[in-house]
Amino acid sequence: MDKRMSIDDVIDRIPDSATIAIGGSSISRKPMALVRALARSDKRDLTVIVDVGGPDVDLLLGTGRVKRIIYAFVGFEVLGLAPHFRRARQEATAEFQEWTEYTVMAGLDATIKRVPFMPTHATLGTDVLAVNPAFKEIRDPFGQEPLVAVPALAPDVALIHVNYADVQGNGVILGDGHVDVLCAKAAKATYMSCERILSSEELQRFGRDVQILRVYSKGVVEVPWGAHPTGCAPDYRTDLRHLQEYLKAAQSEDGWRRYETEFVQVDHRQYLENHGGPEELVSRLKV
Amino acid sequence: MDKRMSIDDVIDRIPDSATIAIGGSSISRKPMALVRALARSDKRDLTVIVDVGGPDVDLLLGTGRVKRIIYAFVGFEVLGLAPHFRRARQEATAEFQEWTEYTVMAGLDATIKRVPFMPTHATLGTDVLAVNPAFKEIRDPFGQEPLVAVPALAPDVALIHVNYADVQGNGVILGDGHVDVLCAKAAKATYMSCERILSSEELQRFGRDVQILRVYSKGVVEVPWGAHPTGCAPDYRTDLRHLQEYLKAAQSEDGWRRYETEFVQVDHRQYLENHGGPEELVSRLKV
Amino acid sequence: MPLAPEFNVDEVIITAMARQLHGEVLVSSVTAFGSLAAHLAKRRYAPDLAVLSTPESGMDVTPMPTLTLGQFLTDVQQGIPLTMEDIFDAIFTDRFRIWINPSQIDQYGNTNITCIGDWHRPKVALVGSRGIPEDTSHLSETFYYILNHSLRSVVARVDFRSGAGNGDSRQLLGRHGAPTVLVTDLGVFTFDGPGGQMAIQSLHPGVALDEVRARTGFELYVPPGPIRETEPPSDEDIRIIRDADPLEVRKLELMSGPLAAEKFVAIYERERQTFHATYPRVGKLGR
Amino acid sequence: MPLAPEFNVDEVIITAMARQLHGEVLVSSVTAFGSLAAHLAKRRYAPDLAVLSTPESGMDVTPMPTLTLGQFLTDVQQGIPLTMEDIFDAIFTDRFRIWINPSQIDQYGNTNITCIGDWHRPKVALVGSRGIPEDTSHLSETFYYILNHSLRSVVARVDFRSGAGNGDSRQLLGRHGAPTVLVTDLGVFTFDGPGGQMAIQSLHPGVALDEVRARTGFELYVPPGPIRETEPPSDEDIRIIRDADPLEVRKLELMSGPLAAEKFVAIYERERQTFHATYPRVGKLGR
Repeated sequence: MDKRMSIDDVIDRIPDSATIAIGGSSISRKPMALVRALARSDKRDLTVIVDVGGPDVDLLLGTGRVKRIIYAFVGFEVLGLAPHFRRARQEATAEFQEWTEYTVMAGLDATIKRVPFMPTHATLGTDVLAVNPAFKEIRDPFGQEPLVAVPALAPDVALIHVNYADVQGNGVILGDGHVDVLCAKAAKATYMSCERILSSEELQRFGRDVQILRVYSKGVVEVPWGAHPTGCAPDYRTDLRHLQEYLKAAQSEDGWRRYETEFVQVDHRQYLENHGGPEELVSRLKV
Repeated sequence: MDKRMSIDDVIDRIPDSATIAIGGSSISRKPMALVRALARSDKRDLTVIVDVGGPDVDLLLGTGRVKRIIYAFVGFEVLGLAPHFRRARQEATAEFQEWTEYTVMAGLDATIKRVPFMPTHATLGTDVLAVNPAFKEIRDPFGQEPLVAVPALAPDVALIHVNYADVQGNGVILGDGHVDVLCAKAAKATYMSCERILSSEELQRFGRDVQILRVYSKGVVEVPWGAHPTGCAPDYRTDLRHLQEYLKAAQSEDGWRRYETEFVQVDHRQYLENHGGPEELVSRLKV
Repeated sequence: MPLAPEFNVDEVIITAMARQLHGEVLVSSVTAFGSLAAHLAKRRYAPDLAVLSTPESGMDVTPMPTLTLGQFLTDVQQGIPLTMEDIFDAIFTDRFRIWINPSQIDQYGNTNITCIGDWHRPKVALVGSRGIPEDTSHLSETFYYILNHSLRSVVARVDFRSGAGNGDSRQLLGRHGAPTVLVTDLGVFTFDGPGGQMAIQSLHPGVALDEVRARTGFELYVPPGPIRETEPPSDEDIRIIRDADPLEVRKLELMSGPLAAEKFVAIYERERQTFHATYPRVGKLGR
Repeated sequence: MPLAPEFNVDEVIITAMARQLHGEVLVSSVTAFGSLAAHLAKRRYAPDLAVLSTPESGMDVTPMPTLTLGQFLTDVQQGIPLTMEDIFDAIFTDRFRIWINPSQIDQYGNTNITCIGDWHRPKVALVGSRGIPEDTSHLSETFYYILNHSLRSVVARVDFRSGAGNGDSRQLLGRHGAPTVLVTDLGVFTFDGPGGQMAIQSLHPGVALDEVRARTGFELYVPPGPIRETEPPSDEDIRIIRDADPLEVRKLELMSGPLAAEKFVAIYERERQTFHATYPRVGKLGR
C-alpha cells in the first residue's frame, strides 16, 4: 500500500480535541514540519502527550492549539526554558499534567498491551504523585508492596519524524530512538515524516535500525529538513541560531507575531526559503 | 574488565538449587555446550526457566539435574515431542509450572523493573490459569477490569549463547533474539557463550545487533559450535540428524546410556570429535 | 477423500486458509501450511500482509524455495528483524495473525496443545500452551487448521484449554481472541452456531456431510439451506503453492512414522544445496 | 573563592564528581560536568564504566573533542546504540548512574527541577521532573551537583519534590534511590547527618565553613572533628579534563546572560569544524 501523503493530508486527518503523541526529545528529531502545520491550522482543544517536549509543545501553546499537556519535561535543553510553556504554566492558560519519563513510556506501553495500567515504584516519595490526579497508589496483590498504578495513555494520533521511510510506512531511525516506537505502536493512527523516501529493498538493508513497522503507520510524508530547527542525527544538527531567534521572538508580542508570520504561517517550502534555502542550511547544519 | 572464562568456571559458579533461565528457543540457539556441562555436573535441585524449551530442558531432565521447570513450551518443533520432558510430566518425576510465552517475558520484565507483578489478559479463559498456582486473578484499580497478575521471575543465573562477544561481555545476536535479552537483564549473573570473541571495536560495528550489554554479563566463554545440535543463525543450522539420534537414543535406557557416554560425559572438544570433528560439521551445517 | 485429480487436499486446505487472510498485519510462519497460506494470500488475495520468515522475525521477507522448513533448520533471518517484544506487541495491538494447528479443538473452539488426559498426570504430555493464550485473549481473528479431522482431534470438550474458545471461556474476555474459523481436510468451519458453537461453512469438493459427522466428536451445527462447497484452488493458486514449496515440505505435516522421517532427511539435505545457491550471506554479515 | 592558581573551580568540581563513580555501570552524559566527570573517572578511577555519548545512547563511545555539547546539537550516536527501554531497565536494575543538576536541593536531599512556588500556579515554571523520580526510587547511589551554592539553590525545603530525598520521602521507598552525595562549588556533602540530613564531607581548598553556612538555607550538619579539605585535582586530572573539552563547553554552565550566549554560539560554530575532521560518517551510514 502506498501511504505517501502531503503535510496537509495529515493535518486534515486530525480532528479537533484529538489526543496527539509527539515523538523526538526536546531539541532532537521533533516532527516540526508537521507540528508547524498543526500550529497554523484551526484545530482546537488538542491534548498533547510528550515524554520530553521542546519547541513542539512550545509552538503549539504559542499558537493556541492546545488545551492540555501530558509531559515529563518541556524545555530547550542547553538553551534554557520553553517560553510559552513557562508562561502558560504560570498563568494556567492550559491544563498541565506532570508525568515522568518512564511513566509516559509505561502509559503508552499499557495501551499497546491493552492493559489499563502498569505498576511502578517511580513517583513514590515525590510530589508528582500529589499533583498528578491520573496516578493511583496501590498495593501489590502478592506481597502488599506499595506501588503506583500508571494508567494507559491512548493517543488518537502519533506524529514522528524519521531519517528514512519507504512508501509502505516502514521507518529508519539512525540516532537515538527516544519514545517514537512506543508512540507509533500506541496511537490509533501514526503519521510519519521523513528526510527521504527509499525503496523497500534499500530500507531493509538498515536491519534493526528499521524501528517503525508499517503495520503501525497510516501515512508517510517526505519532508527534507522536516525536523528543523531541531536536529536529525546524523543528517543535520540542531539549529541553535534559529532556536535563539525563537526564544528572543517569544519575549514580546510583536516579536512573536513577526516570528509566526515568517516561520509558522508559511508552507514548508517557504519556511526553508526564509532560512535562505536548503543550501544555506546545509552549509550550517550538516556535519 | 576481561570476563573470559572456561565452561567449567561457569559451572563452578552455579550453586545447587539455583534458578537458571536459559535463552534460545526450542531447537534454535540454545547454549548447549554450557547445558551439557551442567547436565554432567553434580548440581542438584535446579529450577529451570525457559520461554520455549527444547533439547536444553530435555537433557537436564534426562540426567536428573532438575527439580522444577517453568515453561511456556518444551518440544523439538518439527521433530516432535521432547522425550524426557514427556516422561517426566507423565510420571510426575519433577515439578512443572506451565506459563505462556508472554507471561514468561512479563515475569522476567517484572524482575528487571523491580515490580512484583505485571498485569495482562493472557491466560484468562484458559486452563493455564487453573493449573498455574503462581498467577493471581485481580481487578484493575481504575475500572475493575478482570486481569491476571503475573509474578516476577527472578533467575539467579542466565545462560545464553550468542554469535559474537567481546571480552568485556557485550554480545551480538544476528538471528532471532528470542528472550535472551530479558534473561540477561533479569538474572543476578549472566554467563554467555559465543561462537567467536571479537575486539570491542569490531563488535561496535554491529550496531543494534549488539543486544547483550556488558553491564549485565559476568562471564564470556568462547565456544565454537556452542549451540550445537541446535542452530545458530547465520553461522550454522540445526543438526537434525543429531537430534534424530537423540530422540532414538531416548527411547531405551541402553540407548540413552550410550548417548550420555558419547555426547554428555565428554568435554566440548571431545564432543566435536565424536561428531567427526569441526570439518565434518562445517560440511553438513554451514549454509 | 475423493478430489478432482488436478489438485491435492493440501492445496485445497492451503488455498482455503489463504482466502481468510486480509489487511495489513504480520502473519506468522510457524508451520508449512501456515507459511504457504500466508505466501499465497500475499500473492493473490491480500498484498498488504507482512509475512514473517521465522516464527518470530524477518518481516517482509523475499520467499525462499524452502520457504517453511528453513525457518527451524537455519533460522535464517532476512527482511526486517523484529524482536519477541515486537511480536507480542503486534498480538496485543491486533496486528498479528497466525494459523494455529492444535492437537484438539472442541465444539466451542477451545484448543489444546498441552496434554491428553489430566494436566497433573497426563496420559500424553504434549508441548505446553506457548503463545496461544495471548492469541486467544487479544486477536480479533483467530485461525485454526487440522489436517486429520477425526474423533481424536475434533472433540466435544478439549482435555485442556490452551486457547480460549467461546462459551464459558469468554466470561472474562469478551470477544477478544474468540475463534474465527477452522479449516480441516474435510471443510471450513466457523463458530457462529448457537452459543458460539462450531458450524459448517463449506465442505471440500467430494466430501459428504455424513463423513464429517462420523469424524466429528459432537453434533455439528448445520446452517439452514444447502451446504456450500469449498471453492477449489485455481490453477494460479496451485502453481504458486508448488513453486513456493518445490521440496514439498508441506507433505511432511500429512505424514508420520518412518515415511515422514525419510522425507524429512531428504528435504534437509536438499535444503542445504538450495540455500547455497540463494542465501545472501554477504549482505547479512556485511551490514 | 580563592583557589590555587594551577586549577579552576570547575576542575575541582569535576574531579570530585569523577572520584564518586565506580563499578561497571552506564553513566549518562546529560550535562558538560556530568559528561566530563564520567570521562575522567573512566580514564583514571573507574575503567569499567560504560559512558554514554548522548543522554540516552551511544554506550562505550570514543570521546570526541566536543564531548558534551555535541550530544544536544547533533545527537550523534556512536558506540553501541541503546534504546530508552534499555536506559530505564538499567535504572531499574541499578546499572545506571547520573549526575543530576537540580534547581533546588534541600536538607534531606529532596530535589526540584519542576517549579519555584506552588505547582498549580508557579512563580517560575521550570521543566518538569523528567526521569528524576525513577532515579530516586531505584538507584543505590544518586549523585547531585550544584555550581552556585546559594540560599536559592541549597534550601531548607524544596518547593516541589521532583526527586525523593531522605526523611518522609523514604516512607514507601526504603533505601532505593536515597541521596548519596552533593558536590557544589563549595564542597562535597553527604546525607548521613541525623535523620538522613545533609552533612559536610569536605570543603574545597580555600573555602571556609562560615561561607558555606552563609550560603546554605538551613543548619548544615558538621561531623565531629576537623573539617576535611577536598582533595584537589592532580595534574593528570586537569590535563584530561582540558584535553577532553578544548572548546570549554563546561564553562557555559557557569555563565549566564549575553556572555553565555556569545560563548555558546562560538562553541557551536567551532564544533562543526571539529566534527568535519572526526566524524566517521561512512562507517555509520554504511552499516
